[in-house]
Amino acid sequence: MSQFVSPIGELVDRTIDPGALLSRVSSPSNGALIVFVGVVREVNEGRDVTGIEYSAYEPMAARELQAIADEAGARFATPHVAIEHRLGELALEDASVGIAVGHAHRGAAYEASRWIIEELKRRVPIWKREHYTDGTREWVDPASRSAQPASP
Amino acid sequence: MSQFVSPIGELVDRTIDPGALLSRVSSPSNGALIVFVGVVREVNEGRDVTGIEYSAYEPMAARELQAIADEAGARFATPHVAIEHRLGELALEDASVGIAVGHAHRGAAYEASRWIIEELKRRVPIWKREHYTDGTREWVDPASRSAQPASP
Amino acid sequence: MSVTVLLFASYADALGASSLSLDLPAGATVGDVLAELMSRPGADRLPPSPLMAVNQRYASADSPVRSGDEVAVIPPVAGG
Amino acid sequence: MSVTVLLFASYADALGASSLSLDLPAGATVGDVLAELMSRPGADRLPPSPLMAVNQRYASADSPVRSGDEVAVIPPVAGG
Repeated sequence: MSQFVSPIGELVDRTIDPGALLSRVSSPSNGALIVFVGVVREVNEGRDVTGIEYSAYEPMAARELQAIADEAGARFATPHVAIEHRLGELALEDASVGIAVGHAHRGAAYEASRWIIEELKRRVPIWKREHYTDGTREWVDPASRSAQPASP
Repeated sequence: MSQFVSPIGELVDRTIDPGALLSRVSSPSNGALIVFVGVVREVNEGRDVTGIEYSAYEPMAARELQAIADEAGARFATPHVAIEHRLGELALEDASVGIAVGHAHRGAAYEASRWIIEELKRRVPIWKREHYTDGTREWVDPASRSAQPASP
Repeated sequence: MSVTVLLFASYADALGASSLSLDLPAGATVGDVLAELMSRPGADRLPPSPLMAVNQRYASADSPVRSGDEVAVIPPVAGG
Repeated sequence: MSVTVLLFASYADALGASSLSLDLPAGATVGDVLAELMSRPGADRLPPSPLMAVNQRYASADSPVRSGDEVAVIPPVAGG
């Protein structure tokens, strides 16, 4: 591995490969690697979903993803952070987001992974429009939804 | 995906493939997939490690791994649990354990993943002997170690 | 002075545009941009205080805007 | 009656064996197996109350053992 690893957060318009993300956070100094993958579900809030269209304020979203990666690296003391968020048309079971963290210890790895997805959902300007089996489409506002946590 | 998925926990004597574990917990019903990988670190408790030899009370360890997978499935309400623990001689950066969980929601996926690794470390009869750069070997007793969490 | 206002997702649908150019007096703030925007047809479908960004950073209503700034109105984010 | 005792890792090293056959009176318990084991050379390197299993399930000291049972002495586990 390079000595000069640094956290990476970016937008992609291709398939997210969890194995490739993992290899970006592997290091002989790490005892724990975690990959989180957010996936398009067939049912959300009781409606049958056929796909999701993700869009973003691209330059700001890219900047925020990189900032979250950097902040996670500093907060949890590891350079081994890799985040990818996909944009465009996604089908069922496609990965919309992949988050890989490598850390010496598992506790910090879990905390960093969870912190990253919550920050991403809180502040990265990405939007999704769900497509339903009845042919309709709707922009998703997570805050307007029921107490049940939104996917993923 | 098969309709008849059930949790799996097993011992293996080959490389653990995180991507293959992930594919075993993918399902259109899951919005979140998590893979945890425990890896052999180059330094543990301040000593330079060159490799680790894992052994087990095999039939009991296999039974406990399956029991943990089943209990996690029941406790967190998902059949999508896959655990592999490797035995034998492992080199630096080799994966000793892989835990994949798929769930509709991310909160439960993180909780299940963390619960599984803690249970595994608490009760599965597996032992490890570290090999050090000075040529010595030592059985590891996590309880006798410092407050710093043991790897991974 | 002139600023570019960017609209996204449901807000772009509401106002029928993803980008607008607004003329504002010198010394205008993010709040002034929003007030101007709220007079447009369709703006009644926006909340009274949406998230705003200036030059790709979140900004509060009292933040100043300068000529040439890129001001974005950010719908509820839904990444992940 | 006869039971098989399995030893692992550092405990097998301490007692110089990974498997022993012990003869015990009928009605013996896991604690009796352990007491018998503790009289062997090298057993001073075991803790006074190690984890025990009978037929691949964790068992307390007062659990009964039967002829042919597989009794295991479990060193501190270190999986993961």
